[in-house]
Amino acid sequence: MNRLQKLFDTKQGDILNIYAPAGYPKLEDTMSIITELDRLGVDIIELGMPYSDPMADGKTIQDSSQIALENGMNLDVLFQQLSTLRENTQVPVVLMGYFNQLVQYGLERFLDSCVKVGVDGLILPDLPMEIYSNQFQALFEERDLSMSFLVTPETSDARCQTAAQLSTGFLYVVSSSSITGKSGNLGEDQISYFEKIQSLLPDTNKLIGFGIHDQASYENACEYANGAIIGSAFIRALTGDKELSSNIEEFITSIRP
Amino acid sequence: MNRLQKLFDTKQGDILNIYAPAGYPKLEDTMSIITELDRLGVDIIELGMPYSDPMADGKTIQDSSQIALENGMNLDVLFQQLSTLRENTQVPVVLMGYFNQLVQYGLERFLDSCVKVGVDGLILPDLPMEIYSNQFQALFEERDLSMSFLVTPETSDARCQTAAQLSTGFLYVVSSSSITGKSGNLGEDQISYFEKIQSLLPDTNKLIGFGIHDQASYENACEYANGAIIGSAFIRALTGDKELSSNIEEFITSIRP
Amino acid sequence: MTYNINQKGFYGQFGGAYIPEMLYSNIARLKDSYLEITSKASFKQKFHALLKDYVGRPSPLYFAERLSEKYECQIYLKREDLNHTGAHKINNTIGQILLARELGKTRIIAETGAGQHGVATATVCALMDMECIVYMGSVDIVRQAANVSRMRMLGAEVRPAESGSKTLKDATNEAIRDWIDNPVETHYIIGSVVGPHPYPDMVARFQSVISEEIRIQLKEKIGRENPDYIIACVGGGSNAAGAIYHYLDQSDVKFVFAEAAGLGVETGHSAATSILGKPGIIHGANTLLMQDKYGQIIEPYSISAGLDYPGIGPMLANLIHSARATVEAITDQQAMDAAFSLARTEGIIPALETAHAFAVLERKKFLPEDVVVINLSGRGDKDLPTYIKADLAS
Amino acid sequence: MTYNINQKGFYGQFGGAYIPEMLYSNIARLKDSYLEITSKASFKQKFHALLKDYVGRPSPLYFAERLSEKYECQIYLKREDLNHTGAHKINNTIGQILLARELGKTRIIAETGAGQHGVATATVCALMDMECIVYMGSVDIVRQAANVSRMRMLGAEVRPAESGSKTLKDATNEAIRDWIDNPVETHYIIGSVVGPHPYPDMVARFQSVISEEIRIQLKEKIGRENPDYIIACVGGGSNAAGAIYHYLDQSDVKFVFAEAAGLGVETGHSAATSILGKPGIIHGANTLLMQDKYGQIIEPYSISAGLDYPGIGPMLANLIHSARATVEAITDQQAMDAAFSLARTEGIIPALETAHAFAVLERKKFLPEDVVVINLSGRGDKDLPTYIKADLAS
Ligand SMILES: Cc1ncc(COP(=O)(O)O)c(C=O)c1O
Ligand SMILES: Cc1ncc(COP(=O)(O)O)c(C=O)c1O
Repeated sequence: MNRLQKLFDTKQGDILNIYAPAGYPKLEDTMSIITELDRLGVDIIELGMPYSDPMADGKTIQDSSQIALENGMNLDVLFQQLSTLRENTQVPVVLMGYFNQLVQYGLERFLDSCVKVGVDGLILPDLPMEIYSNQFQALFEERDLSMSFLVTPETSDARCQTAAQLSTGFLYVVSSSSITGKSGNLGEDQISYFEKIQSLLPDTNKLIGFGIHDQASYENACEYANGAIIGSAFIRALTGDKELSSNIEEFITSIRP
Repeated sequence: MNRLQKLFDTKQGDILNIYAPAGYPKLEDTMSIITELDRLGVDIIELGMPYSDPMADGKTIQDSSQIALENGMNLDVLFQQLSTLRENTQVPVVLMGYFNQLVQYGLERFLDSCVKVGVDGLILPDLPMEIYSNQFQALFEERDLSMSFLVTPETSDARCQTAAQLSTGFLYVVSSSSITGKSGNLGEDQISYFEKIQSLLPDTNKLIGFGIHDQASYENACEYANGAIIGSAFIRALTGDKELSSNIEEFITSIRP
Repeated sequence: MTYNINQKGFYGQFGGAYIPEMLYSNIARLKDSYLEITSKASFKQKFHALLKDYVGRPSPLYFAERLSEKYECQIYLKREDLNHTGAHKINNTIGQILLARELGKTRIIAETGAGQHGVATATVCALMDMECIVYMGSVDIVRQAANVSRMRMLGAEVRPAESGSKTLKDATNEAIRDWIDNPVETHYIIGSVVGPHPYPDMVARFQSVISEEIRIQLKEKIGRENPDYIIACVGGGSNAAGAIYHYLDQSDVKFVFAEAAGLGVETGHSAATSILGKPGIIHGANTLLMQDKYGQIIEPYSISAGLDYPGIGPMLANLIHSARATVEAITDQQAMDAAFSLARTEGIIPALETAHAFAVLERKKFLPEDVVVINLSGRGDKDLPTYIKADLAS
Repeated sequence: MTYNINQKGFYGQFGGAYIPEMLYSNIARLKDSYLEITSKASFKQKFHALLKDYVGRPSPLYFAERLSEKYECQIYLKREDLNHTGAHKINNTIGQILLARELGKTRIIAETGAGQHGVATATVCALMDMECIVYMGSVDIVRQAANVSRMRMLGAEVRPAESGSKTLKDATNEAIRDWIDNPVETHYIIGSVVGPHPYPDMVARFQSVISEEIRIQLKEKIGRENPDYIIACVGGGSNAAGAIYHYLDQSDVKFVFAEAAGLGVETGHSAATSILGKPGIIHGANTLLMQDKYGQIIEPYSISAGLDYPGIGPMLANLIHSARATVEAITDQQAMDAAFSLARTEGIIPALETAHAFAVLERKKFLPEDVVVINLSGRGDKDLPTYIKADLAS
């Protein structure tokens, strides 16, 4: 059982998952951000592996990815940076990225590196469930690496169930059919969608993502799932007008005062 | 018998016909130019009736026509200016213009005005011989007005003969298949063309025009015809750096020293 | 009564060949040989093969569903815009270049207004490897810059005409002068049904492929050859002549010509020849002509370079004079609006010239069953800068 | 062995649908219904009627006499440049807009490089009265300004893509994001045989009208359906796919694809995907892709906006990978020279993309009896500023 699964064994609500792009704002910031988030009690850290063409992500993530790439971030550097991860913290860490990155790096080599540095799971938005279950699921399971799939308001019930079944970390519940980075309050449609997912998959660990950006939206999401994921709002906070660690602290305490 | 016919009755060679646009360079210059040319012994004056779209003429004539029109020249003004023509001079005067000018003015009205002021003939380069002989010849003859048609190196022998027959002033022998205003010396082709015309029409009064611009080309032309017509070169001389009459005198004496 | 040309080269009182002697032998040779050459089987075969495989004929006759709904009648568009080089002009240049070869000519001159005829001429000259000089008013060189680039890329020399209004009329004057200067080896490809006989008839015959196709296509689509209306814009009149040619003597087919009113017929900035003109001679033909009382040609104005001409083909002058055809004068603004409306309704951006024809739809009331054929004489790529400027201004 | 798509949406190892869940239901619905919808008689009837009367099909197959002499073989040009809007792209957009209507969609998005697909999409949206948003790299907006004007005049909104190389790839990313944001009422009309299954197959089928016509036309002209060579330029690969579709399994017909070498394959400023690329995933498909060892997509470069793409359609990747097709990498300069040569030899100004295909003639040696079909995918009006600049510079 990896750290992610252990977390959900012990905590069933108000889980806060923060997304941060590796190597951003500065190349060397990756570990500092992880450490700081851990210190502030964040439950899960989703580390973005910057990609040139992140088609499932919005402008904020795309821009930060671009900067991270220009900073020199790549998978070799990332695993190097993460080599001390477990010397400092036991917070669950999942990597988020695009499937082509794994293919070119070598899929097994990539998974082995994850295990070696202590990464607990993966989110690969453009890897279809069918291909995963047919070709790769065993490789993940062998290594006790979690996988998380996404569901959206357009996902059929049957497909939600498959996603839940294949997701060994948590199910990523996309709050609305929209790219990360949009923000607004929950509408009726969204609430009935969350309720549907809840009644369809009462026993699945679920985190709501996309559009969560402040205390209100975070708390709102927590009512309908085990917790929420914050990405773009956190990225924007990272380049606030204070020092990095103060920017982070200010943001996290604004979410969970 | 009009003045033009009388001229050829008495003079068979070295005839100098000078073309001048009416109303150019200044609107009031028309009569001064005629008087001056007469004084200098020019044999025929061909007065251009400025036209907006003189398609048979080159750039020099077109530009001067444009200026004359801008000066306010039109057929009413022209006949007004010419009303004193025969008080001052008996030099043969022919009007050169485009057929549409006559059509709009009223053809008979136009011919009557010519007679009234003492114009002797016409050159209408875009009036085809066929239309002239079918529809208008009688009107000209009734009024003792001469007509001159053009022949070119491309004109067939038969057609040259028709042109000669219909031309009651002189036959206008176009020196080369080129727009007025070009100048150069006679080539072999031109000489054999002139010789052909000469042997085909030994008894016709012929003036060579197009490209005659100095003493040499004038004298050259006179070898093959009764004389020559100078247009563009004279127009260019009109705006020389002296007074109008001096410019004219200088040019004419350069042709016939 | 026939509306076609007579033996002497006249349509009623209009037409003829009022040309200087320097052009006589060329024009005479054309007049004497054009019917013989163009009716030879070998000529026809080459002409039609090129129209099919090179030009892309037959051009479709497209039932414009949304436009028909909007104007409550049955509107068909004859798609000359789909021809190679983008307008009807190429039908004529293909014919004339083949004729020029038969006549042994090696050098081609042309005048152009919108540049479509210049491009069409440059195109066939490249195809036949002939020297090509195109005269174009310097004003038109600016407002139809894209077509100037095309001509140059095709290897033609574009010579600016700087006289008069520096537009189509003046380019024609320059071309005629060039021909006078170079009578032996040069053929002058006139771009419309204007000029001395036999040009109006010759060009109309080459363009008549348009109405020949309309007959067949309408028969196929609605079971009868004759529409109720044919609408076309008129500069010189070649696209109109082509679209009506086979219907001249079919009195149930009504012709509506769209002329360029420019800023308005009464403003002094107009090219509405048939309304403002009187019979007179231009470029060798007796026709309707914008002129002052002394016969001086009045400089026309239209936003559209292809309609900016003070005359009109003698065939059309006769049709209008004898009330066989009616004319609508369309302002710059009305043409512009019609172009945007066609673009947004049918996804077709017409030439600015052609847009004048579409503006007629706003003027006339049709019956729901009326079959209206509009000759879509050209596409609007060349006019994009003008359209965009107008769009920004509004 | 078949070179066509298999049940799972793959051509050999290439293809598939690597898409985020947010796109899943749209793509699944397309995949499950596109064959059914497009094979209905009513769909076919509408599709072919529009291709005929609106697009102007069949496009001619023109025997290029002077070009054939120059290159000592039998060259036929498939004239997609004569289609409405000026390129092959419209074949696909007509098909997809009809499909979108069947699916009940009301809003259309598209990406575009050269602007031809954007114009073709804006055109069918005007025709069908649908909202239209076109994403276009901001670099391409500048170098294909004429097409931007056309799209706007047709009522489309052109949204600049400012990320990455600001070209076609980035415009595609933006369009995908828009679709993720608006999954219900929007259909995404992809402009080439790229993207997740079923797009490559769907677009290839709509474009296959090209090879369907070539077969009939060649048979008519030379008595046999199969040419010896088919040459086409390849950006995403849709015009190539259309031109070869019915010949995929005819091993006597050789395929030659022209890729954009930009400043040269080895210069780092190139878009020669098949030479510089390795298998990888872009825009939802596994295909040949220009990428670094970490799978980061390399920004491509070509003077031609329509070839400036780091991937290639999976069908073509498979043909190249299995040596069924060969590839020639053509530099900017070679393409430019080929465009001028075609203009001066045949009177046809090709699109800059298409010019790459013509440059192949300078590379390969053909036998005098070889029948070579070149797919003339588009006309060059949009590229005139580039051509003229190059001409002045030389
Ligand atoms: C598209 C188009 N339509 C019409 C015209 C007007 O000419 P015509 O009246 O001879 O058809 C032009 C002239 O350039 C043109 O380009
Ligand atoms: C004329 C033309 N040809 C070719 C292409 C390249 O696209 P594809 O490879 O999909 O045919 C484009 C793209 O815009 C184009 O406009």
